[in-house]
Amino acid sequence: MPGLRKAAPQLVSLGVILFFNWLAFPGFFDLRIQDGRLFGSLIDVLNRGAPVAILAIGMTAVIASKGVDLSVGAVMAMAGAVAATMTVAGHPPPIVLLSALAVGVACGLLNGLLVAVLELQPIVATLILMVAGRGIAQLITEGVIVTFNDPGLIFVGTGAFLDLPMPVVLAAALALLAVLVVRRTALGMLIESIGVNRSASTYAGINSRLLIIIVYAFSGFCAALAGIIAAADIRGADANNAGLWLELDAILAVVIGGTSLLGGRFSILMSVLGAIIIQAMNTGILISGFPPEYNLVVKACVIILILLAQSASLGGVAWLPRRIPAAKSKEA
Amino acid sequence: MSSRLLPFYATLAIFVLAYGVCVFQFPNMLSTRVAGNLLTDNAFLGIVAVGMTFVILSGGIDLSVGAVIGFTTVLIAVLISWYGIHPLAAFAIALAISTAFGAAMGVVIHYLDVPAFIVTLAGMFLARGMAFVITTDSIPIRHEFYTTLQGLYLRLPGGGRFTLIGGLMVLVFAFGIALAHFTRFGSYVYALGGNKTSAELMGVPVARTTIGIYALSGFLSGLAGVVFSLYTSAGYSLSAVGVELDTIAAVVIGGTLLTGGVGLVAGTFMGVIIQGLIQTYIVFDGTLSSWWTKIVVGLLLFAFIALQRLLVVLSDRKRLLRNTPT
Amino acid sequence: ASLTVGFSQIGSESGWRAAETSVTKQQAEKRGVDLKFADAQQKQENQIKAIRGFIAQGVDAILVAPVVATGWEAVLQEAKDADIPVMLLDRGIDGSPDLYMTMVASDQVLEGKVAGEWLVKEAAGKECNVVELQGTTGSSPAINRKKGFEEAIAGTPTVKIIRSQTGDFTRAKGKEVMEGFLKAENGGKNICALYAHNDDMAVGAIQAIKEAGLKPGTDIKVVSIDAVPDIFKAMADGEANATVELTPNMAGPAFDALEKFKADGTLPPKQIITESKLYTQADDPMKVYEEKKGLGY
Amino acid sequence: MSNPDLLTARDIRKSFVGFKALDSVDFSVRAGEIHALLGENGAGKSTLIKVLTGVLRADSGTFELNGDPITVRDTLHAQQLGIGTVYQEVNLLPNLTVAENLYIGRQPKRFGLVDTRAMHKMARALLADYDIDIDVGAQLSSFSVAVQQLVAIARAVDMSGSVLILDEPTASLDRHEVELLFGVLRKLRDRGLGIVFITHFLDQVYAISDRITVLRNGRLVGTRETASLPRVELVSMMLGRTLAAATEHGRRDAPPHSSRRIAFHDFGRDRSIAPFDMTIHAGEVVGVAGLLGSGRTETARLMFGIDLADCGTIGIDGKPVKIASPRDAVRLGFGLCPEDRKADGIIGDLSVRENIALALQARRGWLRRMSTSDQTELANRFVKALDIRTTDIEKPVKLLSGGNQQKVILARWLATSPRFLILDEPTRGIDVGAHAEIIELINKLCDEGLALLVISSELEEIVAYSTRVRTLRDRAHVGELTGAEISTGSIMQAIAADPGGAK
Ligand SMILES: Nc1ncnc2c1ncn2[C@@H]1O[C@H](COP(=O)(O)OP(=O)(O)OP(=O)(O)O)[C@@H](O)[C@H]1O
Ligand SMILES: Nc1ncnc2c1ncn2[C@@H]1O[C@H](COP(=O)(O)OP(=O)(O)OP(=O)(O)O)[C@@H](O)[C@H]1O
Ligand SMILES: [Mg+2]
Ligand SMILES: [Mg+2]
Repeated sequence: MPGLRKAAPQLVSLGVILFFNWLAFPGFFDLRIQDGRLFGSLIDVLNRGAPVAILAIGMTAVIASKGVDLSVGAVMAMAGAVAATMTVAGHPPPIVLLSALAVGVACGLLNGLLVAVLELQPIVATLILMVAGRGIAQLITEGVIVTFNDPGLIFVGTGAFLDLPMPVVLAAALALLAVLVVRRTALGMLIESIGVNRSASTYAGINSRLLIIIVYAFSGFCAALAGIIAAADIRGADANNAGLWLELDAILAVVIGGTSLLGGRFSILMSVLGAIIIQAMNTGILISGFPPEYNLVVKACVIILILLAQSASLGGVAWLPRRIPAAKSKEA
Repeated sequence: MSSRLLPFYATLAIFVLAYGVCVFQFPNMLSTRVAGNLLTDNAFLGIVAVGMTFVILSGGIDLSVGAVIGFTTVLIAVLISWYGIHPLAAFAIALAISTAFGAAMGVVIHYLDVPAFIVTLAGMFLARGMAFVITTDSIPIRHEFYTTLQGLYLRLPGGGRFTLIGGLMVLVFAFGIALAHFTRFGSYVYALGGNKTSAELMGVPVARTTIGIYALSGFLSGLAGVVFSLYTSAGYSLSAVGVELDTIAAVVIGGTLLTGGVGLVAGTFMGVIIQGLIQTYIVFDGTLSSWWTKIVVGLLLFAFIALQRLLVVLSDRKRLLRNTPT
Repeated sequence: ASLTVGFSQIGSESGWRAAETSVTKQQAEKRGVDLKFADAQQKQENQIKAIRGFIAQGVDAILVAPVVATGWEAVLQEAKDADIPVMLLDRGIDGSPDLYMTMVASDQVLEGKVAGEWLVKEAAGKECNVVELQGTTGSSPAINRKKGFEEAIAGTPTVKIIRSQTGDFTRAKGKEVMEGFLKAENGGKNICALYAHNDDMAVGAIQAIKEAGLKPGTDIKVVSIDAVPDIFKAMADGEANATVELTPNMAGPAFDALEKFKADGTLPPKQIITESKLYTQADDPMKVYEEKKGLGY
Repeated sequence: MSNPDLLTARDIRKSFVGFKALDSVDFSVRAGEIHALLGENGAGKSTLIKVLTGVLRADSGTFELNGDPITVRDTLHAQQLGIGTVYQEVNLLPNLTVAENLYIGRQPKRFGLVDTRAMHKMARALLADYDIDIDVGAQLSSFSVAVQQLVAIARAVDMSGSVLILDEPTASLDRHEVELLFGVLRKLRDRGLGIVFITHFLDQVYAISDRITVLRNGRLVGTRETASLPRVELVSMMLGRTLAAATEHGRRDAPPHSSRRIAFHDFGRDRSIAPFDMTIHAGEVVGVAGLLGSGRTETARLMFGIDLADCGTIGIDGKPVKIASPRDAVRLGFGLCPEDRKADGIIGDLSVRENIALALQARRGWLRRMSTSDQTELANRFVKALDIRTTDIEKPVKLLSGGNQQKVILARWLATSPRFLILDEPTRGIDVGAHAEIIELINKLCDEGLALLVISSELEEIVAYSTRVRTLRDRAHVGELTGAEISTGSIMQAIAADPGGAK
């Protein structure tokens, strides 16, 4: 597990953001039980951050393999649309959930095939589904918000388990599961290996094609789960807006978590932390009472500050002498 | 040399083929009007795409371009309409700011070693946010100078127009091609994209080049903003949302690799025109619902890229056999 | 010969927009008009491209739902030069009225005003703190509906907006932002009413209010704009109080005007303003819901 | 006739996290001399070069050029000072043309724009000195490593106003090219340049250098006149011990042909390598010799399933098998140390431990993970067995010196206990000590029953361990030498037989 020292810049960033939130709203840390679940701004941060955290889990694996998945937002919309229309058509929740997740996995497989077999550049390969996927989602819902009332499905979005909101529980469970799978098997090392040097990995006998497909399929699965949660949360599938631009948030979360966009070393838990940082900032903006015109400026400034902190802690700030990365001088 | 030009020829061939198919289906599409529209309507996209090509060739990415366009239109409109500044002066101010903005991102990317993706994402938030802060209203620009500029076009036989902004795009492409292939700066850009460490060891001025590249992209985004404001005679904080993705797609369709180091500015021109063609085709078709529009755009995108890959792979194979060196 | 009409739609960003598209298609079909549809994916540049494309195709008329008021003069001048009449839907443009034949639109400021007046009446002189869910920052409905509402409550110092944030016109953001409001305003106890720039955000916010343990419609009054079916269901359940209708049938009057013009050259009035009708719980919401369900919202 | 010192470095110190790569090193090169810089893998040679040329900043120390103190800001500055450098590993830009690589940053201009025509003309003239006649407008990546290496050298030579530094330039060159290079170097020396030359080939050192400086573990051992330094003493200066005479290996006899064998029959690929037959028995070392571009690497790639054969069969111990990917090959107990270790060998960001465990792990499948302690144990074992110089096994492998990276890849395959190992230029960039160790290792491995196919440009080395030698020419297997036939002379004759076939 990454040492606390390695996570220091992120933890400090989170702390500072939470502190400012508290300044803006003294009741920020208040918690109480409401209708059998914890209630409070802190819980909101976790609850609202859950979909992005889930996306970030999948995205981490993709980025570690030197890829990127722009389609996750559209896949969220598709999964939500499938879940909602099937529910409205009267299918039982287990079937609905499985189908929606299957749609996500199928999308991921498609991305994976484009990247691993056709060898398209990941950004382009997934851009295709990013554009077309939302269209497909709208085709499924015919452009309307499909509202449903099935308690089973709604539970996924607004229910509680051990007083915690379901999205938080699901995100946490997925994160733990993913970490276990990745670190208790050799998957993590093999993915990192492919991300650093695919050619050498193939020479070493790694089935890099299959692994890449698996990684994208996993990202599709995560996106579908996030999509189901998003739909269940508002009791409706909003194909037009569900997951819109969330791919950028997910990538941002991964980068804030310290995984390089160039592939290789990754940490799922750190990406989840990155997602929480982003949401803490968003929630802070909401309760700060600033006019909405300032939202983006504030967001930009916070991101820049976090990156500065991170860069400084890595000794990256070298203003005066020209910096030639000693570590890189041997490596392409 | 031929290996460099290969994706370009592939793209060109695909374009000709696609245009042929379009004309076969809608004979009206073979007109100077459509051709003129392709240039005029995609002028701002083409101009940012030139900047984006340099960025991507160097192995980076610039997500801020759409927001910078939006910001520039607002700034220009406010300067002209609220402060009564002459448009030319407003253009100069806007271009200076957008260039400085790009350069600043370049500085952060190089000296703090933060990925371009994230820096320019923050840049996108910042530029769009600053536009909101200035004003959220859409501001019309009424100035004689604008009317004059808009009135400058060549009427082509058949009713088409070769407009000032269309011409400007063509000029920018010519400039971009010269810069990429006939200057030292151009070779530095390719060098950075090929291998930054090697480039550094070979004495390429990495800092200067990186900052220059993002400044160029900022400048061209600003110029695209100027064009956009001429195109619409207005400034609006929400204009050009999502243009960064269209631009990246255009560059990539044009055969440039996102990993950097490989690609041609001329290819980007084809990419822009192909995207315009896809949209024109959809408008001429006129039966696609909102969602089918998205699906079809996605499918066509895929078709183009897959076809291009196929052509490149096929001829690459042939070439390897010939080009076996000693 | 039947008419060929090009329709440049903004996109499909909301249920209301989808309804407008499908109503337009229905209206065209009913009249035997050959409708060429182009979705601009929220981008003005795409709308301009589409209009230019329509001109190049030589359509008989063009319908445009402009995404923003500015920036149309050049392209509409081209249409005019090509003798193609243009009709604007939803909103007017900033520019000479000569550029278009007519405009069918609602009065967005009035919509906000109607909502505001309803609330002022409902509050009946009592203290009422309002939270506002704005539309997408910078979009004209967001700007105008805010303006109209503020005008309506301006004369009533007891009714005031205490918090205002953007909910991007979406249900999800509406819910998220409302959650923030509720926390920040003493668990919602300080809030007397919610004003949302569209119904979708209101529906999301209603869920947030319920999850906070309050009763929407009673503890916090809910007024919004658009009159999409889901809000009528909420009104029937007593969870929403009022909505202002924005009719999706903008194309009908436009086609009427066009047909008249083609028949005998009658020029329609420059502005056809649709009604901004207020619906409250007293208007048999369930019935309206059933009526509206099939319209493609 | 002692020329004045041209470039001098005094008391240079450079530490990386945790250890000293250079510890108070003095070094100087005179005008008109060729100065060999020698030392084991990881001794700090490349680090010294990087410090001299501004890639790395020394922690302390002073530099003088022509007697004037200087501070080299960066590589560009070094070039401006007239110091031309070829760094270890080809450090050029594969996506640029040959001409652009030669002239980047100093392209000829006409009307403010780069004059491509003139540049190509200059490039052709420049390369003619090295007997290279290629399309200088083609991408560098379309040429072999050797050509790329020569281009890098030509570039550095052309840029060196006063000092030329070459860090293992001859690693991928064959005899002919080395001779050409030496000719150029002698010419430059006579013109008064100071040349620093790093290599692990002692023959080359004696053939060309005037003085020798030896580093060991980051410290200066000494600087001596080449003429007065016996080879044995040089080796002991480098290693800090004397090397057993083991390098002077006698030829090995072929082992009795066992039933354990790998047989390729009629194996080939259109336009890549003509179909060939080859049977390798357990305990045998088959050397592969050929000129650059003769198809040696292609043979290896084909055998290992990287390129797919379009004809032929493979049999292991008489049973037919299929190889459609490296994965299949690994599963059958094959291993391959590739020629280009940076691109196809090391996983730079992963640790030494992970790099060593990688192939074994890949073969076990992702479900059966080797525990970290097993990996550590494995890595430690091989670090010790192969004497891999690293501060610890968690160090990213890209931070190791070139020769040690090579050993890590070798360890990766040995860890899988392969039955058949293909080594493509295994001793490239490896120091004399390790060289001897690797040859010894090869011999030991085949005593243990491993079948080996070794590709090498060093004929002495091939002679030293091969039981048979396969010779290649023009992408076809043209002959085989066995037993007493094997000698450098006979191999030379076989691979160059057709005068029109290769340069
Ligand atoms: N950036 C770095 N960080 C940490 N250690 C490094 C770094 N670069 C080099 N080293 C270490 O410094 C030592 C000297 O390396 P150097 O590359 O100079 O060796 P060398 O003499 O050139 O060896 P070779 O003959 O194998 O090329 C090695 O142990 C290497 O692992
Ligand atoms: N991808 C490629 N593109 C162009 N030429 C290639 C490519 N791969 C190999 N070649 C060329 O094919 C020729 C034969 O290659 P191969 O590597 O088999 O030769 P070799 O005998 O191993 O020589 P070397 O000693 O250089 O490794 C080489 O000259 C090489 O440059
Ligand atoms: Mg070295
Ligand atoms: Mg080879």
